[in-house]
Amino acid sequence: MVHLTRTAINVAALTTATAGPADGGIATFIGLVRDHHDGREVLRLEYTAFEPMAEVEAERIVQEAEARWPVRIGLRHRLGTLEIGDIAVAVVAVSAHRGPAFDACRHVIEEVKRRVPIWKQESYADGTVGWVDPTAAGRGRENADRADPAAARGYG
Amino acid sequence: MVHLTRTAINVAALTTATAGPADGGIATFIGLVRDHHDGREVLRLEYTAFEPMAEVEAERIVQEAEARWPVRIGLRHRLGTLEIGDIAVAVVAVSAHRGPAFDACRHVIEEVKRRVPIWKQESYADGTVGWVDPTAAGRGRENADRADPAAARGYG
Amino acid sequence: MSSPAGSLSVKLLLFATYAELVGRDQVLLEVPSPATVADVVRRFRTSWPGADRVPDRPMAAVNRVHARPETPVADGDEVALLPPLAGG
Amino acid sequence: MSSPAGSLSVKLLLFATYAELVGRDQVLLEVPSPATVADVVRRFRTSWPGADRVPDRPMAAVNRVHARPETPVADGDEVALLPPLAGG
Repeated sequence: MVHLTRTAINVAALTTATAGPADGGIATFIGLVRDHHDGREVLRLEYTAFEPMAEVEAERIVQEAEARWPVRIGLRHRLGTLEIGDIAVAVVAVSAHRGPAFDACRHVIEEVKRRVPIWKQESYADGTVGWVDPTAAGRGRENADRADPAAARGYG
Repeated sequence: MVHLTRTAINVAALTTATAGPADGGIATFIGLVRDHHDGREVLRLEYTAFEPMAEVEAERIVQEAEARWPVRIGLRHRLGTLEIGDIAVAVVAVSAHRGPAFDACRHVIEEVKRRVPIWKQESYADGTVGWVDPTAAGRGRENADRADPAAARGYG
Repeated sequence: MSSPAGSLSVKLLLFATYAELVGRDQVLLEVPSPATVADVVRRFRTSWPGADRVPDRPMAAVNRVHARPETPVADGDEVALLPPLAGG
Repeated sequence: MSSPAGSLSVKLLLFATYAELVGRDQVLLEVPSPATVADVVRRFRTSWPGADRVPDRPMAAVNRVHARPETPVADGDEVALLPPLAGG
């Protein structure tokens, strides 16, 4: 696994591995495990993936961003059991200038959420568990464009 | 000094100090000392500031961002002599969601560049030194809105 | 993989909620040829207990590439039905 | 700080290139009252060797707040002339 990992994500190491002396700007996004979701108290969660496809799709996203902007991308998504405050995902975009770094970083995390086959099961304080559906009612705005990755990429 | 520092910027410590268990997204911008500028090889550089105003203006920018978005902001700008690859500035924006974190992070670094009275003197490989003018010809696009911070804030 | 004349065989992969609905993470299906992703989904939903609770147009991938309902499926293809993604 | 009747006194702070142009980082100026930032700049540019190379409308701050050429200046104010900023 390259972009997927079952061990803690080290953002500093990922940044160092991605940046070079010609780079002036680094935009980073870090996704953390929150202690709440839709009003329920979350204790921990479990990420699972369709691993071979997730790895390939993540690499496609990285290569597309590096072709579209003058950037280099570092991407890691954690799998397995995570506790509150753990890093679930990290995207590092390095460039000579800040504009492309920001644009590419944001694009990559949006595409990861939309296209990489990963699922999240939350364990709640009341002892129940639940699969997270970001497209469900009430969560449509932030995740509206998760719908139909095949259409957006022109498959079919 | 709070937002200004003469010692190395520790992004991980700044992030930890800014984020809490309700935060799901962290957007970070890190500005590094590049080894080139306008085609010239840079060896090192020196940041100076109108320190009391720079500190106050940085805090204004942080408070404006925290009032405009549901975020908390961490901001550090280094002063003194920096070598290639050193971190010159770091902005951390933490939020429950990624959208406001990205928006606020980008806004803060743009405002820092536009409003905080800091100057940069580069030392070149040919032995000369030069004050950097981001508004000079050929660099207008990336820095066009550095002009007139008083007008943008409604002073006068 | 050989199939009866006029039909094709696909391996259907199931994840997360979809796997829980039918109690397994893969099934083998025979469908009349030619077939699309939609044909495979229809066959699955009507032939496995619990599978009717899978949406009739789920997100899907063929051989690890995102696909649409009208994407053609060939004999031996791996078809994955993907519940709403929740990475990141 | 007391000034002659009809005039006011300001402390002008200079940084980076502007400090180098005149060889010092602050000067005291007397200007007729009432006065604006533009009046202070004009007086500075015509009364100090090298100061004519400072732009006639430089970025400026009054008492550590960004100001415009027409911003009024009071007796005892601290006026800073800011070369193009290069932080970040």
